[in-house]
Amino acid sequence: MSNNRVEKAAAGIEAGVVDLTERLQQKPDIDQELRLLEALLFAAVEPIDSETLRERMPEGSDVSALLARLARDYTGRGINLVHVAGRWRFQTAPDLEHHLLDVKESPRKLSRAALETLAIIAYHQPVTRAEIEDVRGVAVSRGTLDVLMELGWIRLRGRRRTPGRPVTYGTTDEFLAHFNLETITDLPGRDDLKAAGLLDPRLPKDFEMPSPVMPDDLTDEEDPLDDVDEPEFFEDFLGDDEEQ
Amino acid sequence: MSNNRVEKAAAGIEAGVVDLTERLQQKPDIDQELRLLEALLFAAVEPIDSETLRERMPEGSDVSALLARLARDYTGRGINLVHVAGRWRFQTAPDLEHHLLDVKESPRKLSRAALETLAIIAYHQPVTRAEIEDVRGVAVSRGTLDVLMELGWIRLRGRRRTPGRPVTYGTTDEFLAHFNLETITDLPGRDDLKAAGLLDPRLPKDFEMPSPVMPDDLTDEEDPLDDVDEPEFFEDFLGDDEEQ
Amino acid sequence: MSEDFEEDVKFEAADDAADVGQGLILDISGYEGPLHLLLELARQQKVDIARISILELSEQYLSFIKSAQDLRIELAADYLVMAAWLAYIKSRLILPRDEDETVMPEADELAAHLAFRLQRLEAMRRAAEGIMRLPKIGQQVFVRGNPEGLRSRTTPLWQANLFDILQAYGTSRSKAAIRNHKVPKPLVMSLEEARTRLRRALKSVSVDSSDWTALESLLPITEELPEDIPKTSIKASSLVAGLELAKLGEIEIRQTGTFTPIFVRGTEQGARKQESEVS
Repeated sequence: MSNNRVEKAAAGIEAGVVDLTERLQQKPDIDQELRLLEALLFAAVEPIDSETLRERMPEGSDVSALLARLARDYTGRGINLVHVAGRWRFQTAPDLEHHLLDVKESPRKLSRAALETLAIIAYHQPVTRAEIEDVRGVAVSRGTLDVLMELGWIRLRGRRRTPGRPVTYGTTDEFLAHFNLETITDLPGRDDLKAAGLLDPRLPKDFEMPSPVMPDDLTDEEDPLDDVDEPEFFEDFLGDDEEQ
Repeated sequence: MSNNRVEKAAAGIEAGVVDLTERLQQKPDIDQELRLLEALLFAAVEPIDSETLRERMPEGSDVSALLARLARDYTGRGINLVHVAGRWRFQTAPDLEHHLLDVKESPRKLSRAALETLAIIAYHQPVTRAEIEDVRGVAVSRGTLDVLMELGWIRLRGRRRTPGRPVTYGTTDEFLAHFNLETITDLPGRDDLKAAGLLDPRLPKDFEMPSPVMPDDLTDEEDPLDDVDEPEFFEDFLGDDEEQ
Repeated sequence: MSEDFEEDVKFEAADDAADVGQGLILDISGYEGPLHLLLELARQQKVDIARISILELSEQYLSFIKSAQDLRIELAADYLVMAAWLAYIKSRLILPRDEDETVMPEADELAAHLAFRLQRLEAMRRAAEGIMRLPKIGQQVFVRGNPEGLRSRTTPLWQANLFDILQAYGTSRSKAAIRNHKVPKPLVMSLEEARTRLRRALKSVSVDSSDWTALESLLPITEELPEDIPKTSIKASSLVAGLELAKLGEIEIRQTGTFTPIFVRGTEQGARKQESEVS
């Protein structure tokens, strides 16, 4: 047992406190009054008016001049000193505002409607919205198609050469890649689905399932999309594109 | 064949040009990155670690270098960039304390029991309740631990791998941040206390000295807390949690 | 150990107690337990705590406990346990050393243990003071008063596997193919039916259909109908049918006041029409 180990340790504690306190102390580099003004505005819970600042600052400080200088110091930086409604405050530069928002992705299961729509597009492509609705027996919402479009799994292919010239949908290469399909023909057929119990066994004998194809080029029944003399095109899709 | 070669060469030239253009475009705008870093640190409510900063900064930013530059920029000013608990934050220069009475919080009066318990947990961690009681010579009341827990300064760490599997306590990053400590090894006089054998939780004759560390991960002697086959855990702590 | 000594004890309280000086302070609530009391007594020896005499300390403690007992101050059990233990140490320490060599080291060890515990507690107290003297947030240094905050927003990352798609396809197509398109007939009496029945009923009630008859009495009862058509529907459809026939001039319809029964009677035109239809 050392003789006065408690005192020694206490001296160590004391030295540590002094050290840690000194570590934070820095030699003032700028005008003391400017430093104080900066700290006051930084720590303030709400914007401060010049009058209050004058009260807080040492007597005789030229607060207006100091404010002007501080505002100039922070011009073009990530934070700015701004004067709003007669009060002063620091705020992050407006152009950086959107960087302060961190967008994180959280995995979520696709909705039943989206899954059905995607499956129908995969098997029946090129397929129009009306045809998808016909197969599903329910309307397809724009949102559902948007989600699939955003995921990059489906695309607008062209326009069907029928009255109204509806847009046709098809799957993308990304779709194949995501679902680990070499080609679209890898999708299981009627008998496979039946064997897997995914098709109702009570289905009528004449129930037909298309053999999926995913032609890169437009089929004979399709026209290209960029068809400027079709006013609906602009109404219908340009707005949607902007949302994405 | 020669045709092929020409094409290959042309493709190579093309690739080179693209490369160079990209590189020119990607020339990092240091000032812009510094501004963003500054804004992030200013806007943050809590100290931020470099990892989070890296995530929020543009890809390829040299966050360490930018932090160093920002810290230098603010040296000697009214606000400084400091490193506490492994994270970064802006705070006012300590010498301006007396001018910032406006925002000064009324000091939290802690009981002697709470202070001693905090010190024992900080210097001895991971430490069990029985060990705290051994140092203080009295039972540790639930209230004392609750006060420290509510302040966010201590936390349950795990369970000691000894009979009875007692819960171990340690300090939090919030504790370090509140007291301006970079790491737990910064605790004042820690090395002196250790050298003097005063951090020994057991009898002096068996001089096994655990080093007071605050590892985020459990030590070899600790088990994780969420141990469902330990009924005492629920009795002992779940009830207390509800009270808080 | 009693919890009575736990809370609301400040450093100041102990320091004040120490300032009172050599005299024994009997306000033991100022100490959390025997160890804290011993530490206080040791501090009063005004020597380095590492050099305190356990023997002297034991004597002080014992006399403290004795005077407390004389004053009938209730002492927690652990104070008395400590007193007994110190009395034992004291007796061993003052025994002549050369009497029994094997016993003495034990007493020394116990005394050393107590000294160590006192030193350790004292060290922790100093450490606590040290921690509290560090620059603290909200006391010596201040963080931003109104930070904008870094917000996070999560966007969904949609996930699906091939099985999901196949299952959705199978279910969708099965449902569509098996779906029965027969729309169930609504349980109401059609206007057409009501008209036919009303005409027939009017004809059957009287040969001279110019008598006023309550519409109510002309209504078919539910049992007469092939389906379970609710009465309200029969009534409503019949009234509308009656109004329609009145408009065509086949019947007359009247009601004397709100909620009073509605009466109908055939007109000549109606009778003619019916006759022409029959013939």
